[in-house]
Amino acid sequence: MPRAHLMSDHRRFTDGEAVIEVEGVTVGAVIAELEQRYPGLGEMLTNGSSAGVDGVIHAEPEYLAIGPDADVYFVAPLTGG
Amino acid sequence: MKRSRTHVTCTVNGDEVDFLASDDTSLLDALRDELGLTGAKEGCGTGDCGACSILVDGRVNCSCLMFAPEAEGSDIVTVEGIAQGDQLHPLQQTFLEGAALQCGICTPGFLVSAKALLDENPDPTETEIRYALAGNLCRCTGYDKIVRSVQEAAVQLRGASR
Amino acid sequence: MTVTEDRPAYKWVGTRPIRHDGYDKVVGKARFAADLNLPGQLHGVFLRSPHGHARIVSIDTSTAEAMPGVKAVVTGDDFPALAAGHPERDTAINLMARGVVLYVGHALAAVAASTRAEAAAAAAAIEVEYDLLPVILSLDESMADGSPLVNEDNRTAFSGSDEPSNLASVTPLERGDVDAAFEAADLVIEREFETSWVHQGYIEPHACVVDVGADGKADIWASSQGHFRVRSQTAAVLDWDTARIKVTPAEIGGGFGGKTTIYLEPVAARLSEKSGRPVKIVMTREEVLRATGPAPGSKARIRIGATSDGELTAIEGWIGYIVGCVNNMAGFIGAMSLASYKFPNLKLEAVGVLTNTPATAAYRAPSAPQAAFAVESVIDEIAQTLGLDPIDLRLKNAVVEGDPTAMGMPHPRIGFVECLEAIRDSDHYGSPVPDGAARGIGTGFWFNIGEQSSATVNLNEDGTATVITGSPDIGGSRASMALMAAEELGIDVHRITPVVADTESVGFTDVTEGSRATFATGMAVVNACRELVDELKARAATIMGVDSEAVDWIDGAAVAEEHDPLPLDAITAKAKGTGGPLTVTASLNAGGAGPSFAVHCCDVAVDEETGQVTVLRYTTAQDAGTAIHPSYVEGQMQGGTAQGIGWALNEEYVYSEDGTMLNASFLDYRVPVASDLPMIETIIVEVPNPAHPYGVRGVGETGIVPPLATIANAVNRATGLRISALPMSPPAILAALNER
Amino acid sequence: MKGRQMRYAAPATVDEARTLLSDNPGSQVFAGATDLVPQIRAGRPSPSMVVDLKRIDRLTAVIHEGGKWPIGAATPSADLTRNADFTAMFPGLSEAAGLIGSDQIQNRSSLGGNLANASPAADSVPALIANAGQAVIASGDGTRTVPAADIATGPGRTSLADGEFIIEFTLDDPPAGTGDAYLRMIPRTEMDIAIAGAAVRVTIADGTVSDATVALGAVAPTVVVVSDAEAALVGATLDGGRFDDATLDAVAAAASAACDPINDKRGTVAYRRQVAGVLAKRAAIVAAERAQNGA
Repeated sequence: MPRAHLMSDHRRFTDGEAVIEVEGVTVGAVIAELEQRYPGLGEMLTNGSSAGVDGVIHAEPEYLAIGPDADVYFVAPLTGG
Repeated sequence: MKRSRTHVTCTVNGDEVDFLASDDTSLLDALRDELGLTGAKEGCGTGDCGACSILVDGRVNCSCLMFAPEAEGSDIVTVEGIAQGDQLHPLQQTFLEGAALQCGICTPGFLVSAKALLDENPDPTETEIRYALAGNLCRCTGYDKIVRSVQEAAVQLRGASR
Repeated sequence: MTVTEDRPAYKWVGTRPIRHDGYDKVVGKARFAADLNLPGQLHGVFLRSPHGHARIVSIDTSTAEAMPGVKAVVTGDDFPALAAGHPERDTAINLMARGVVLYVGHALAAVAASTRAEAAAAAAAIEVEYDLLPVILSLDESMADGSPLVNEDNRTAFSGSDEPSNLASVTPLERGDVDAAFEAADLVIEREFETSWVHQGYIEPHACVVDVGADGKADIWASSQGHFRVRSQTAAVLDWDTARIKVTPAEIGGGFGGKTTIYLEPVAARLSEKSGRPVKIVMTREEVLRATGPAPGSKARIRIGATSDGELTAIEGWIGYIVGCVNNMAGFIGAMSLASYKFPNLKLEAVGVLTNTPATAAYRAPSAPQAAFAVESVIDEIAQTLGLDPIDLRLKNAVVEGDPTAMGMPHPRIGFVECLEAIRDSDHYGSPVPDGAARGIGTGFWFNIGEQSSATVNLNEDGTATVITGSPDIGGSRASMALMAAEELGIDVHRITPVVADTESVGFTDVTEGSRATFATGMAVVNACRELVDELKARAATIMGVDSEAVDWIDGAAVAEEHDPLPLDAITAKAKGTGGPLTVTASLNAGGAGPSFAVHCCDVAVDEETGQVTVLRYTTAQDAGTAIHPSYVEGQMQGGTAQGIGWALNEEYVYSEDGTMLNASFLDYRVPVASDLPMIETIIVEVPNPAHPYGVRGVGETGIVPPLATIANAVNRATGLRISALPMSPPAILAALNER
Repeated sequence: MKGRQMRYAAPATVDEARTLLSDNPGSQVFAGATDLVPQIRAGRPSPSMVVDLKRIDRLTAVIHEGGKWPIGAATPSADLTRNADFTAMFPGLSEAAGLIGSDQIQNRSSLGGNLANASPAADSVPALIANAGQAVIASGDGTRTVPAADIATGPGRTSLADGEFIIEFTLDDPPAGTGDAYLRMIPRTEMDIAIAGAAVRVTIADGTVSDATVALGAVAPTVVVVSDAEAALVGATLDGGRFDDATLDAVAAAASAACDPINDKRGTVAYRRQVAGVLAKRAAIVAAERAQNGA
């Protein structure tokens, strides 16, 4: 099952849990499932995060397909100079 | 209010030109707006960045600090006048080959200042180059490739004059 | 000098041709935004707030409107109010105050007149009544209990709270158990640090020309790192359809992050719309310093634990970024920039804090220099205290592929160790420290970003090519695009013309920022070229009468058994008869930007009687992945380093108590001049990024990260002073020496 | 700015300049305009007319005759730094002129402007005063001559009356065995305004200082002549060509004590005071070397 890795400020929605196993074939499905379980978290992940999967950071990752054992790291979105 | 304008006659890049300008116009604005020579840039308007550098009677000046009528009778060279026709000045060529420009906004001023330096001192030390160019700010290059390109142009110019 | 991992042999990639846009730039022909003039053009000038924070009771423009030459006057009332939460609401407010001015220099009206002098005179004649509000200028004041609000509009991002706040964001990051680790550590060092705001200092002030026609369509010529963002932000601020706006990128005279947002265009557009004439606005240098940029100032407290043999076991850190008058992401990003070592235990918090100062903007590797200054200073002190070589200590703890980033995700393949080794093995590090000098080491990194890019490659009938992208070229990227296209197509790089096209002539492309142009736009170019090569093989197959599968593309020619190679120009010459024009467009949202690490080494001398620091020698090693055009990679490394040296030594914002910047000129905002710097020696390390077809990482950001600590560490070794506040200006150093 | 357009005039003679000034209330002379133009841009009260002195031959001439140096007040600084005879005789004043901004600025800026602008930080003024420069002023229909030290009376204020302007400076050839030096402190290496500056001139005979002048810039409303530092130098003997530490410490202490600086964006009171002493000491060392080397 994919694992969602949350940054510390996401964890106030999850009673401090940092890694959560979630079903989903896309990052968007993972977020939807997390929102079901932890209301409010989904909005934060959708608007305030990028997702790192297999070492690659994706901006707006909602439709990114993930494997059954994927590690999805929700990280702050980056801008540059 | 009617603005009166002064008639100014001078030589720019080898051509005798004349233009009209209000007395409080900077020479930089007159060159850019009246003569269409936009090579010299305004980076600060206070003489602190050198992007507007031009040669006036062979000497480097900030054109933003000159009143347009001060140009009367003088011989002015801007970056547009450094090349001989299609033949780039060695400084222009070494700047290109040495990647001495990134964004290019400061480049016209540097070329003019460097030309003034090499016209007077054909074999400057690195320190002399750095101080001679201290009135020209570049925020892209850290000056390394500019200084090296001036050094290379100096070598070429000395070789050519031998 | 270059340190390169094994990689394929390239013909064009890695060479140093003269850049395509270079000729125009050395003869004065290159057109920057302020160089453009349109018939009938008016000049726009802003009225800016003289107060640091005030309610606007009334604005009377009647006198100004009646003045000579004046054709239009606008105020905040001329712009739609964007709803709370609208992503461009802060941009809109910063462009033109609505009801409240938030800093000295905040625009609150603008005039278009026949001459700039007339516009300036009219702007000065606008009468404004203000009701003064408290002015908050420092992080401590802003965070104090009961502090007045900097900006009633601000809510702390993702806090879930709808209460106004002076906090922009709070980002905690944590792993392991720092308390236990500090308990077990042989050495724990904790220090506090402070840095000033610094400006990007591009030499070209912001400028635009906007012409709104009677049909409502707007033509914009802008100096911007991203003309598609100019379009989208202008559309949002004016509530216009995007299709009404065409933005043509002028040559851009430096940006460094400071031209990733807009300050002028919607105002010029409204003035043009009202007057029916084109309007040009060019900022003065003073306006640039008072009302654009800067990078956030910061305060940090960093605590690091180590074993006696130099294993770093824990980091606990707090860093506050002073983001200015509106919210931004500085704190989020800063949190992630704090850890480039294998700390098994980590507890970090980064916050963004508002003040009544200009809205801060990105500046090369945003938020990372402040963080690296703090962390690398403490790391250096640990090395000194333990008697370890500063590079050996870092090598022992440097992150490698698979080690977690600060936010937990494993690093992809990175070149930190390779950069450390490159400096360790360099001529500079191997040379004795000169008499009277001292040597410092510092490191830094930046994640880099990908984002969206488009490229169109047209093959012309004679076999030349045009590469069209939407990435404004701020440091030589056109040459890099041409080099990658030359490599793919197998033709001479100077038979390729790289072009940055307007918003109607190329697909959407995100801003040139985060070192993404050569990486992401380069990928789009490569993808387009590869598709073109497939098409060329198909056309060649038609011409040769063979199956397209039988055709290879080798060195710019189609090759099939029993046929003479068919060069590209022979195929393009027959394009009409084989299927029409040869053109391909590729677009993508690039993932996989590779972090770029850098390690710096410098020698300084300190005049202990005046406090003056002189940089005697400087060497930088940075992982470029693959250097497409090494000269411009070196240029990015050198330019970033010089900016970092300025940040370290002399650049700062000096404010009066009422929030007026006192040094708003290039005379007193002291960017380094040529005589301040030595040559900046470069070592390009090439650890290819597996996510890019040529291994590009992007090199623009990282160079500015290490110099702050590198110089501070050298100053420490010269004087024994552990400098905690930047800049290390002569008065600051002398004061510290006096207390030593 | 409002309703009044600034005019430019370039008289060919001093008398023409006098007439222009008296006929045009609110007019002002200029040479380099390196400060004037930015001031006008910044919207400060602009003059009705600017009178360019550079077209008056006498005002841009550098002459050496009869043991005197008349120097046109509008002479660009670069003409002084490039003048080998002048630089050999007044190396400190020459180097001070060579510190007024960039090459671009030095091709415009003048001793007259540097002095009449009355900036406390003007680089050339301490060295001019250390060399006992006299200012010849066009006044009424004639001229008057005063010590250069008497021109500036405070920041931006001078003793020049309306319609008066400086025509030239005169310097006497220094006595044998004289050397001068000017050092200043700026945060960068170029392009800054002095936080502190020190000019020292010494005359040395038989290894003993017979005369000394120490003048400080940027540490008080006007240039400070430090008589205590001068007293410390006069009579000091040089051992191996160098002052002893006690003498140098006394010079530094006297210079620091004479400062009456301000805190501003460029430096603090404490910094200016401390560094003025350092600069005075170092300038004394250089001046003495030059005096002994026949510079």
